Amino acid sequence: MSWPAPDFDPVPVILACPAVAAALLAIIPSYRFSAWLNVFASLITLIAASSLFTLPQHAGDYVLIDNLNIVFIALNAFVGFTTSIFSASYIGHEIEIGRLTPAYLRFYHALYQVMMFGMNLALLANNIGLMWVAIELATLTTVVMVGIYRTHEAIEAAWKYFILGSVGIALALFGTILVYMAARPIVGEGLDGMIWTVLMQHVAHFDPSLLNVAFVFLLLGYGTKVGLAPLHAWLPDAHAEGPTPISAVLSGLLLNVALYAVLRFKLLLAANAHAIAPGPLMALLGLVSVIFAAFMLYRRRDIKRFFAYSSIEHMGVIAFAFGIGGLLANFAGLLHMTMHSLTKSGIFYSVGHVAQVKGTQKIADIRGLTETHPVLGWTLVFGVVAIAGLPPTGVFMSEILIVSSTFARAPLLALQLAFGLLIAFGALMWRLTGVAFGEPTGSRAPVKASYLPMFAHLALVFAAGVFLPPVLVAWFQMVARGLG
Amino acid sequence: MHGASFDIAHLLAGALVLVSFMLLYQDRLYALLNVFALHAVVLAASVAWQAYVQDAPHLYVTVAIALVLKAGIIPIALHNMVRRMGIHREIETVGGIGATMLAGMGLVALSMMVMLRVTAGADPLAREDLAFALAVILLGLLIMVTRRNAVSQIVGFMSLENGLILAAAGANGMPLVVEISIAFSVLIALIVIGVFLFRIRERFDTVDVHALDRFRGERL
Amino acid sequence: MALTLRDLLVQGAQMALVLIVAPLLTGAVRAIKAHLVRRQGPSIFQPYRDLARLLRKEATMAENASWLFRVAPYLIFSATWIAAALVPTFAAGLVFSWAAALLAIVALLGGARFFLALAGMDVGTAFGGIGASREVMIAALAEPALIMIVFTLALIAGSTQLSTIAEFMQTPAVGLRVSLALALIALIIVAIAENSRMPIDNPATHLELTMVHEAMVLEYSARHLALIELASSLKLVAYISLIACVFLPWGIAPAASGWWELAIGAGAYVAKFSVCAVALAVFETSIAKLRVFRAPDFIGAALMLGLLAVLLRFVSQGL
Amino acid sequence: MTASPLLALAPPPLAGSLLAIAALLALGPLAVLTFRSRLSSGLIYILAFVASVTILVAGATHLWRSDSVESLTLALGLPSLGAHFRLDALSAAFLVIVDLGAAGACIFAIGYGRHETARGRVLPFFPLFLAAMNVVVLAADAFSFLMGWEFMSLASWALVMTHHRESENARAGYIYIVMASLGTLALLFCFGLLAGSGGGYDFAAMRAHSPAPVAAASVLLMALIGAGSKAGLAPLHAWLPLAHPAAPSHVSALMSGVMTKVAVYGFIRIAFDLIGAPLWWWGLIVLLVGGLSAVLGVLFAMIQTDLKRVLAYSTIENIGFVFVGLGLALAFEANGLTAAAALAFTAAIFHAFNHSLFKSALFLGSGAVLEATGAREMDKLGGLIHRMPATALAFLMGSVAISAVPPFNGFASEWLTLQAILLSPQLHEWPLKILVPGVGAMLALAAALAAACFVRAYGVTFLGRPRSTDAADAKETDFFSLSAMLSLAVACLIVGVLPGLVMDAFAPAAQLAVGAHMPAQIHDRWLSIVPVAESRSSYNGLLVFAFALASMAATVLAIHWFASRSLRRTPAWDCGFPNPNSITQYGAGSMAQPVRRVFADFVFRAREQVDMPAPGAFEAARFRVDVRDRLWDALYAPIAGLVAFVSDKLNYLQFLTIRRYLSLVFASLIALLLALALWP
Repeated sequence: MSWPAPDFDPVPVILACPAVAAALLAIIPSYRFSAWLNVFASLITLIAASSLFTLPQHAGDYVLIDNLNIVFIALNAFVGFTTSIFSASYIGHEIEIGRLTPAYLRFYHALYQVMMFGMNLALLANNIGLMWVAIELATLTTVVMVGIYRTHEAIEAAWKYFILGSVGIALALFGTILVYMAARPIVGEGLDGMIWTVLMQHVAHFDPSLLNVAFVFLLLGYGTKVGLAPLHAWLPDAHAEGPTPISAVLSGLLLNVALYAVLRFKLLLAANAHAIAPGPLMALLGLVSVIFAAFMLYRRRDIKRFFAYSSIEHMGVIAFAFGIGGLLANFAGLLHMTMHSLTKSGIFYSVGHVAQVKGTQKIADIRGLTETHPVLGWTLVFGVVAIAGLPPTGVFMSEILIVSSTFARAPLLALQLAFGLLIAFGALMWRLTGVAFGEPTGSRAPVKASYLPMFAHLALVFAAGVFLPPVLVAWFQMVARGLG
Repeated sequence: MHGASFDIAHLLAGALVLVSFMLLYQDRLYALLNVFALHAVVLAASVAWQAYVQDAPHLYVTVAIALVLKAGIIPIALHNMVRRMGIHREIETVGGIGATMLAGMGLVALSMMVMLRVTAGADPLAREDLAFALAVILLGLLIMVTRRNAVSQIVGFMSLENGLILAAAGANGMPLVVEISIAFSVLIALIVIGVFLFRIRERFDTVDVHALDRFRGERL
Repeated sequence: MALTLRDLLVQGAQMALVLIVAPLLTGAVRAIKAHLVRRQGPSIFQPYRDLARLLRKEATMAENASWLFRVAPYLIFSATWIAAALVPTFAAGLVFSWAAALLAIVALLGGARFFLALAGMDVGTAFGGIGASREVMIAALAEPALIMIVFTLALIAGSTQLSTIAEFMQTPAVGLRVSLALALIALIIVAIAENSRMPIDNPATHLELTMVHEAMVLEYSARHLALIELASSLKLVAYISLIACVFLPWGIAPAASGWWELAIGAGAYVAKFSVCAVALAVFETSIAKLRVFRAPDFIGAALMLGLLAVLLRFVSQGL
Repeated sequence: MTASPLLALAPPPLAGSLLAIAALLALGPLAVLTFRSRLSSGLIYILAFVASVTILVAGATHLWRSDSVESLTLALGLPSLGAHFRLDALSAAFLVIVDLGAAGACIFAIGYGRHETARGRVLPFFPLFLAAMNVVVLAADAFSFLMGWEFMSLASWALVMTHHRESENARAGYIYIVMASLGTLALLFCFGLLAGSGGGYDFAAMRAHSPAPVAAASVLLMALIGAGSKAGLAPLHAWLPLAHPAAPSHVSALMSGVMTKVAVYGFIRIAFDLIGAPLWWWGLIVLLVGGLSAVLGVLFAMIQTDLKRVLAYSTIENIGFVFVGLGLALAFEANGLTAAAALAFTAAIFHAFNHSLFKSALFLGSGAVLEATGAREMDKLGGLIHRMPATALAFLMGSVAISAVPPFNGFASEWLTLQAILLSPQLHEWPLKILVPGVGAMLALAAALAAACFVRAYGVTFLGRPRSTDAADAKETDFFSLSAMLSLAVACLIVGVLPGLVMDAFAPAAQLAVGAHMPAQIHDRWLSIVPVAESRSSYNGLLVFAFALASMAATVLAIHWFASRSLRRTPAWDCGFPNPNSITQYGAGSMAQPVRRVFADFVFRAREQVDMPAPGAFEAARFRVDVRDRLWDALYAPIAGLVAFVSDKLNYLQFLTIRRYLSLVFASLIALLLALALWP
């Protein structure tokens, strides 16, 4: 990218843009205008984020830019942007049919930007305390947004999310304190003990037992946010009951951000020779999530909850890949994460429109979608086919890589993973068959959908399945190497 | 750090664990709230001692929060709530008080086992402190898990959080301790408000008594 | 191998021979059977008269019969004829025997049956269907048995060429073999089944519910019927020739033999032929027809015997 | 061989094929954009036809010129690997098989596709399906292979779902795609094992490094599961008779006639090319599975009442035949009997080729029937030979070919397979010695039952009297459909008459796979085929054909000279009791009854129930047959039940209270802490 001047520092923009936008949006009452402002702010963030690639790595007291988080930030900004477009049309429709009133939505866009701010901050943070704060900020914002419909179910889901999230917060904090305690004898008191880059330099000398306990807490604490089974309970309901843009962002982004935190600490632990290997723990949780979510998919009746479980499954796959480690698996994990974010948010976009046009989220009441709404239906088919890991999509590529790279190292684990994937596949295709095909039911009214975000996401997923640009590959490989 | 200060810190942290056990032992809501106030007081004392020992005046903010909010406002608010919403005064437990006490013992032993593996080279204060903090956290979780009333679950969460504050305060020179304790206080306040707002009488799980019979989410 | 006039003559003679003796065989068996039950049967030349009469008559055909119904008799006849012509009767080394080894002969007969069954179904009567369904059921068991027999022979003689097998059978290398005996029994059963003889089918009956072959050809008349009758006689000849050639190989003129040997071969063939005809007649009169659904057990026995024979061969050849 | 100047001008076959594949891929989006236009259908199919023929020519050219191996690597697909493509004799042979069938289906579809009600659901996926199959055949690395493989499944799944409103079809599609995915995973493991720890995912690396015996055995098993599930080997065949008939008929033809061959190719590529030297007992397994598939396939074909389902089950039988050949080839190769291995291998690939011809013709025929009458149920058909004579002729030729009646091609390849079996006493291992004759018997049984099956299928569908008004009013199908069916049928005859030519063409493939090839047949006298030595066995389709023609001509002439030529049409005789009601004919169920009875207990668990009202009662007597698929009951139903059971049990976790969820978190925490505490 050539247009940003070399001395331009996008980091403040990435952080400030959502923050300022949030403040502005909080005072703007007009729904329509704020929707556009939201899109605009997200676009600015996206532009700033994409200029990160030109920046050298650097680490300050609070902000860190390295190869790893650039990937996350870029993905974050992109999906944040597309979701803001989707959100504009989705929310517009909700207001039209009166399911949401502008009063409910008063702070919706502001919260959206706050959430983006939280996530960007978490990703940029070099300070593990700051990261913790940022993730909690993002979580609490989404809690409010999940409850925005103020139906009984929505509030209950938000409440569940809130309580489980709070416990997760507490656990993660304890883990953070423990890391600091482990670091204190070596790097001394004060800020240094919380700066990730400093920790990384000295971690080899930290007390391994303390690190072990810390990791357990961090894994469970942030793992709750990732939605790994058996810590997943908030996730399906939050996805199902919140507005769909939020489901998309939750699945596409927030889970990633939490995973990013886990990854950071995994790196930390891996650098200490005497601590337990963090990989197997992650792989274990990942595997449990895959198999558990795969079975859970079969009994789902709500389409958004269904895809939420699919998110659990995929987060499990990603955690598994990073847990297995090694260049290939890490590469595959990164790829899978990217692909999952794009695909799953794409699916949620189309599911959102589907639920709107059919007036229901019950799977049993949505049938023959390719007949009644061909474009929407086939987009959904493509999305599900992609998320199920069929070619020609990037998910296929990453799943193949994960399974095969695992297979070279731990054949039995790979078999179990494949088992989980197959079970999940069966559920996905079963539900897809019911929703997209069969004798159509429900409304045939044309849908005013914003196809652009869906198409953009799915096109990217498709393109990645066929051809990964060498630049991207090189970048991912660099990151994967760093992930050990 | 010399012997006496170490002993006092140790004593206070141990006292916090003991009060956690007392929380576990209660089967009346009012008594539980009273004991929780005591918990907060002990925490305040412990943090104050740390502030004094570490010469970290900002920790007094935390002490103040603990005393005012946790030992004062919140228990009183919960008292009111229990009275006004007509919540059962008795605490429904899972598995009985005795069993949970035993489990609590096990948890304390576990936290000792886990923490004492930390090499002796590490700061002994931190090590002991952390063991107690971990015990408090685990006991708090145990309360949340074995008590069915919303109020006692809140109490469990708050005692868990007290354990966190204890650990954070014990970590010499840790930045953001105060901020964290404030953030947590806000969190707890939100939970309490949520309980009020959603009229959660009995449990966390149902936010509205009228909704008890309605299907939730999936159940058809 | 160059084509010589002699070879062509032998082949031609064989083709003519089977065609000529076929009705005779049928007639002979009928006559002997009649004699055995103390009946004054027709002359053994009666089948020739029947054929001539059928050929003279005007053909009637069901209104909805298709072209297949008309073509089938020719197909059936020519396939059977080729098959019969490729089984050495009096002389081995038939000029075209390499064109179709034993398996191909089996398949040619199978092809004839295929069209016969189709023809049975063409008019759309219940009887045609009965016949066709039973015929294919019987064939479905008999054909694998036959292939097993072919396997046995092929494994013993190292060839599926009938000429080679026949020549090999005359050498002392054969010896007495269990598998051969098993194969012989199996072959006889198959021959009975395939030719719709007792106890599988009664060629003399039109008792509706028990018939198989006759049910299929019920709608045929005149020249078409004549061809089919001739074809079934030819099939019987082919099977008897097969048994004779493989299990009673004596006297068959080897390839490139002189006229004298050919004459001996012809004489031997007539003798074997007669023996078989008598044996068949005796067998048929001494046995009752099986119920249709007992037939599979009977033919299944042939399949098992054939398989056993092959297994024995497989196993012993490794020794 | 001399390359004609025309051939010299052509682009290199591999590049040409890849371009054609790219063109096919481009047709998909084109179809999406244009499918609403009436011209679109014809256009797409014509273009697909051109592309298929291009690839066909490329493959044939390669085989014909005995070209050396061509390779090409594109920077697509997996980044570190790239997409490797390779055209060798084996790929070329299968390109021919695939694209011959594809071309036939395309021509058929030019006519057939006009009547398609859901054009938008067929047109985009059809060229993609063709492209995917070709990609599989040309792929030379695991990733491209799997991608093509799975994409092939996906595209065909979409085609199966064309008429998705029928719940049967949707179910078929579902079972299909899940089984396909299972197969892909099996293949993935197979390649994983082949790649070894080094992770060389291109085929060249796999060839270079041969796996340890245990790994190699697992590779074979995985390949058998992976490719076998796609090919329809029992017991992984359950999806096939559901999915193949559900698709539009030209797609059914492709799936049955061609896609199963791609699966065979996959198995051959792995088991003969990549894995290295085989062990004898691999052959044993393959033989057993093949024999079982052959018999089970045809038995189930025999009792189906749906015409397309008959054809689908018959595919299982034929695939069984192919795999028996492959199993024999493996066994021979392991014993060092390369000539015999070449024979068995050639038989297998030849049968695969033949099957693609006649099964395509038959499925297209069933499509024409479906189009004309709207019925797949044989009990609604009948008498179509009058209304659709050309279709009937094509279908008849296909039936004759598949029933292994000489001089058609089915016989030639089955004959060759049996010849291979006859060579097997040379094998050293006792289990093989005992099994091979048994498999031979199974094949013989299967072949005989296949004839029975197609007598029934043809007889009930085309002969007799119409069983419904739709059948009575059927119209002959269009020109394109007819020409496709008839060309394929005639191809069956030509190949059957000149089998030597085709076998010679496949010789390089055999050379590649088993390291030897059969003696060239082209030089044999009068184009007969002589697998080993003339004294041993030989077959001359040409001569048999000529004989048959000559003797038939002689008979016809003789009859017409000597016999009465007059013919009178009369009502049917029927032993004097003709009944005009067409249901008095033998139907699909009654035709199958004898065979069903014979195998009733053993295979079908058939229960026949007759409710005969008491004398004097007026209600109709009822006859009911209940047939079960034992494999389904024993294998699939329990798995489905298990998944349902586990999901039901786990589903409780969706309805827990927050406290219980917290307990889960708490329990995980305690478990991990305990593990840490007890960590040595």
